[in-house]
Amino acid sequence: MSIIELNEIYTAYEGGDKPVIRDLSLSVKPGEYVVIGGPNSAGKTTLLESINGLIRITHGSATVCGLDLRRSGNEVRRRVGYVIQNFYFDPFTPFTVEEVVMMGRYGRMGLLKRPSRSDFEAVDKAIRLVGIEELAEKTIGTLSGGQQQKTMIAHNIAKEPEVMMLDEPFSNLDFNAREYLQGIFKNMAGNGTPILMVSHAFDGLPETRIHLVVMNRGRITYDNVCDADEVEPIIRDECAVV
Amino acid sequence: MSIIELNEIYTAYEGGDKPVIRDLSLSVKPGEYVVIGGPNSAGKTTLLESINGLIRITHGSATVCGLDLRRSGNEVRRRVGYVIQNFYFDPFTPFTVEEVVMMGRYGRMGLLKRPSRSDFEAVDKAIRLVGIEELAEKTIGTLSGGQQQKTMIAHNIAKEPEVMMLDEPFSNLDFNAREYLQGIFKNMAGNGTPILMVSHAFDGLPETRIHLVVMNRGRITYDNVCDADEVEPIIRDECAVV
Amino acid sequence: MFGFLIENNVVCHAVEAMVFASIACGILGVIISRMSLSSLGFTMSHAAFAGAAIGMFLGIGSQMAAIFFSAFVAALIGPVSDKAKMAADATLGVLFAMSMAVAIFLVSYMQYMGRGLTATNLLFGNVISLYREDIYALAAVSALTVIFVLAFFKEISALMFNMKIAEASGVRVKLVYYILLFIVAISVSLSLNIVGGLLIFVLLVTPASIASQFCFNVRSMFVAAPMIALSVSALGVWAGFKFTLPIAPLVALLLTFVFAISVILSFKRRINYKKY
Amino acid sequence: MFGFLIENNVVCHAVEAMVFASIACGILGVIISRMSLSSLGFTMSHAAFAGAAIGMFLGIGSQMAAIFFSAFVAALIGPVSDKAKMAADATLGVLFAMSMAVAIFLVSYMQYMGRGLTATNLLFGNVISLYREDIYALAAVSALTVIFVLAFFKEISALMFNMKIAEASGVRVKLVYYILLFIVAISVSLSLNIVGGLLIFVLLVTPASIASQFCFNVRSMFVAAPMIALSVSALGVWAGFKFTLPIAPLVALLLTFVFAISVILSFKRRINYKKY
Amino acid sequence: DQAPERIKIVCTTSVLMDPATFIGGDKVEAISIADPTLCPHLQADIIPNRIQLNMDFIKKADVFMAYNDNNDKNINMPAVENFMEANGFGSVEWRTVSDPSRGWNTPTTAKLLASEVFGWLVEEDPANEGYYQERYDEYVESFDAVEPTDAEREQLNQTKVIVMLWQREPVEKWLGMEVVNFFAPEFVMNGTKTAEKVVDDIILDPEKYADVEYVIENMQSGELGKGIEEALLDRGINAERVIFTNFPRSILGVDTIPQVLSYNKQLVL
Ligand SMILES: Nc1ncnc2c1ncn2[C@@H]1O[C@H](COP(=O)(O)OP(=O)(O)OP(=O)(O)O)[C@@H](O)[C@H]1O
Ligand SMILES: Nc1ncnc2c1ncn2[C@@H]1O[C@H](COP(=O)(O)OP(=O)(O)OP(=O)(O)O)[C@@H](O)[C@H]1O
Ligand SMILES: [Mg+2]
Ligand SMILES: [Mg+2]
Ligand SMILES: [Zn+2]
Repeated sequence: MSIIELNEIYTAYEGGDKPVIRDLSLSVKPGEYVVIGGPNSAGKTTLLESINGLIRITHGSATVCGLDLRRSGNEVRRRVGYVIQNFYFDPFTPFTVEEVVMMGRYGRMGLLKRPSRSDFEAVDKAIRLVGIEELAEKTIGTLSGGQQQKTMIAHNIAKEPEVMMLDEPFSNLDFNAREYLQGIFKNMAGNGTPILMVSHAFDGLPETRIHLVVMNRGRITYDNVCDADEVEPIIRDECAVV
Repeated sequence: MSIIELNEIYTAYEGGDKPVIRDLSLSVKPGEYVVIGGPNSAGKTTLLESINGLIRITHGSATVCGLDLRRSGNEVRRRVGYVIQNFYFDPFTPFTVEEVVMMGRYGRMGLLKRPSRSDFEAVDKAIRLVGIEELAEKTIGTLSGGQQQKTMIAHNIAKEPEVMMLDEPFSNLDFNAREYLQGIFKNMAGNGTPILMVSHAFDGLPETRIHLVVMNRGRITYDNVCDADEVEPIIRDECAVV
Repeated sequence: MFGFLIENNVVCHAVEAMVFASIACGILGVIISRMSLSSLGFTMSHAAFAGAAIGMFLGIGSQMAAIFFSAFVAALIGPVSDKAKMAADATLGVLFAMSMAVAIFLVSYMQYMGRGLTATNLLFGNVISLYREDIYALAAVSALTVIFVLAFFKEISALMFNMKIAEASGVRVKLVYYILLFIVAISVSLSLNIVGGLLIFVLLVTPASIASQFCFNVRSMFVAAPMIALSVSALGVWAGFKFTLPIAPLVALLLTFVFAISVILSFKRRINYKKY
Repeated sequence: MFGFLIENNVVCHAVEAMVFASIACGILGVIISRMSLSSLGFTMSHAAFAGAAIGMFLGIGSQMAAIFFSAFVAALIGPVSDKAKMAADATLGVLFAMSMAVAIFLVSYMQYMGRGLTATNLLFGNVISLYREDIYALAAVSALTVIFVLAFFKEISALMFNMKIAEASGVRVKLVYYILLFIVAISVSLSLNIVGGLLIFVLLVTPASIASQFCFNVRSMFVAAPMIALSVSALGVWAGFKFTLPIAPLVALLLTFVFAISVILSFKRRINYKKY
Repeated sequence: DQAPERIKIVCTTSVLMDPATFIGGDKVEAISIADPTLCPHLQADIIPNRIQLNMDFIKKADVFMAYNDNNDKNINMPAVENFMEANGFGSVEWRTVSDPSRGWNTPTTAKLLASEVFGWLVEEDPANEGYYQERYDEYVESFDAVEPTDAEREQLNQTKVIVMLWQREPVEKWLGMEVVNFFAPEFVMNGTKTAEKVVDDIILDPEKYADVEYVIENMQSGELGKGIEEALLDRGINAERVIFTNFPRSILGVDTIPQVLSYNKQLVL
């Protein structure tokens, strides 16, 4: 059974003049490692935000984690991790890395609940997994770009999501971090959590079968399984066509 | 003669507990293509911002474009292009791409001057060069991450800087844009404008001699000329040591 | 509360009022300053004013009308900001101007129709004219404020961090934001009623600004701001009675002074010239 | 200006005052709403009060003292925000509370010491009572405001876009920011003097908020906001005289009404359900 | 220290404080708590401080005097009552003037006010009636000193003015000036007397205003009359705008009601 099932969806921005996602269908199964490629402005970010309901779909139907997206958007967001593409934290943002990582779990904890032991454990584990132990007490605004990126990844790992969506998660990371985190995501997929990764850099892809989705102008132009080393050529090919 | 000349500089952040750049010296000559690599939090962004005076150096001396950085920080910033690493524009930012690109020239125009014909020409040229003609009238907040990145690059190209500093300029760009822009930067270097590029991805480096600077913990650990295909191995090597 | 310590009940009630107001406003102030809502106090005080004018105009109780209209304005802040895609600051500005217009219009109308002048006395309390019941009411407002902030601490801090990231993590951002603005506005307007305008305005902005000079973390601000508010206002009350100086402006000036000192001493701008 | 059209000089001056105030405030409003400075209007109005109180206390002219103290407060906004690393909104809150405290302190204390109070009423103007010279002064303030904004349009828009990017491009961010805040505050306080508080408060926030419902671009806002201010206030002045209603609250209510309508009609939230 | 306790009097405004202080002489001490000329926000924050600064005085006060106009009823009296009751100092018994709509800005009305205050003092302290009577007589006489002299009266009788409604009575009845027209805020008299309407009338019939010398404002009503003055000047009528006040201490050095009246009178001489 699919964990994400999009059926001819359309998505338009508030104030936008035409839909950005058009007539798009997609199905993702547990444990899949999905790479979403395509040129700039193809609609990749919009697709991810349509999947977790941050942007409302205007037509079509969508089921995520067994929930009807239109009705249970918030519940979906509690279960789906999402590392956003662009963020900026001013230097005086008054939150430490540890607090920010804990915030990943705030949605799923539910109202009026305080972090429990298991929450602290998940946070600790995520911080250790991503390797930012020595930053835990620092405030996020005083970190380097890559450190902030790692914090946001830890925030989503701590969430223990049923689906992990990543929008160019490696853009600020050094070699070591990139390769190391690719491994972690591969493991997550291996444990059944599908990964949806938007990226423009594919040199460090894990050696698994990859569900490759290529988008262009709001539509999917390629949707098939391939090997890691085929990803780049296929995308280049698809994008060259246009 | 060097266009950038740093002499045992130290840089500390306001409120920071220790200097982030320590005892760093660097010399960049006209036309050099400088790649600055190194692990996350090495101090790469801080180095760039020390060079254009966005952060004050606490010790040492620095000359950029023949100007004493400590005295003429603003004049230096008028002449040095700088594509920042992280930015976020909310969807309702009330400025069009064309306006944002024009803003690259605001500093050099000087107070009380309005954009002249040559300013408009430079803006047009930059927009065409980066290939965002059809976005010119759109507001920057409604663009995709890659389109925003291109706008910021055009903003700095329009500035016609004497030094171009780029902090992970390709992080949101697709293959085509990346390769195309690498070509543009190579040309700029060829025309005498030194390029200082901070990056973690080196697959598309131009086929010129590269002045490679590797940083770690606020110091330079490698500073030498090499070929494009040596960059990645050298950095991996340098970073593995630590 | 301090009855056993301070025999003079005027002084005693004033001290108690300051304690409760300092705690509640100090805590709310941290939220307010992070979310750029510093005009909240002012807007709510004028909403109450407008409500009272409406009440008098319609011949219903102006106290009740003031509370209703304040609640109405408080309830508008969130949805209007959201629908109009504006910063809450701008919404507060618009609502402030509206409230003031309603108040001035009705007041001048009634004044010249010979129907009473203003209702300011009904709206603004006074720390030295408090019944024991006022203190209980203020204690209740403070306690509810503290409880609200504690109960929704997760959600409030997520909003203070980053709305989009909070929403993506499954926090009901809009709902919490609306409730937050509503509760903050209501607490402010109830405290105004008891303690008076100036004290509330100053306790909402200045202690949090002082705390932000020394605290880098929101948790420490939530502790420091009320403590600063508390100690400075305790000093102010003592000095006010001791030297017969007006309490509210004295506390405000003391806080401003502490703010000035702390900006000068703040670590935030300190540059470390050490080389290691 | 409109003397040849409107014979009654009361009406004529009111119309002229509204024209100038609408243009200046409409334009400043765009800057103010983008920079979250909506509390500037009442901070400056209370700075004027505090100044007057200081003047009375020291026995010097309260009008001059009001202008000096306003200028002093205006000059503090930028540097304090910068040194304290606070949003200008929070600085305005602190300065507002301080001004109010100074005013109240001095007034209460003077009264206590048996010294009288002069008429602070006369610190604030009224559109229906203006001399030709007042109109010239207002025209001058408006013209200077417009000239200032035009002259520094580049720098102001760069600041409104993004401070860091502006600084990196070589704009003298701090200097321009300080000057901007100072000039905006001074224009506001000079106009307050002539036109009165409520009109200034509302003209500063509401037209810009209305414009932002329909304009996506800052240039169009700079045109639309004064035009909206102008047309609504012209209607307000006409209706005020026609039906003998107080002009300032009438204009404020009309603007609020137009704001409500435009939020409902705004394109900003409209979702396009077309499929192509 | 041997001196007998003075009677402590709390007045709402300086209007009552002046006669109370004068007539009471060294037998009384009086304070006032409100200011007539401030913006409402500040007023709402100032009164509490006034009360606080005079806390011990108010708490032990013997007499509370109020004019009982709208301002008193809505702001000043409740503020004092609240303070007393909340702190258990007892409830306030106000002495209020018999006709709050009667002004005090002519010697006649001011004397009526003085006689009421005198009555209250005697009621409170019958033992010293003689003393109060003496002081009262002296106070009343001080109004005679501000009455216009014959020469002044003759001049005033020939002076034409346009006046703010709230100052019409003293201008017409006391100073005997000729009121050509008067003006008032929007809601008064269905808006037929706004400055705008007066200017319309000036435009329609400038002759009628040919000899107007003064446009008289009332300080406590804010600025209303600038346009009228200008309309006259524009038509070559050399009028001057002057600002009358109603409250002692609203102008430096003008501390008593007689001084207020004298100040107003001097403005138009
Ligand atoms: N505003 C700040 N205040 C205090 N410390 C800071 C601030 N900004 C950065 N730092 C610290 O300076 C160090 C260097 O940061 P910098 O951003 O220069 O690294 P970087 O080499 O660019 O890393 P990355 O590859 O992750 O972008 C980091 O340890 C960071 O925590
Ligand atoms: N807030 C918005 N309002 C209107 N249009 C928007 C908005 N955000 C994005 N768009 C438009 O939607 C289209 C798709 O944007 P999206 O961010 O999904 O692209 P993307 O595939 O993620 O590109 P990139 O690789 O550059 O990140 C773009 O044309 C963009 O202009
Ligand atoms: Mg994207
Ligand atoms: Mg960096
Ligand atoms: Zn006020």
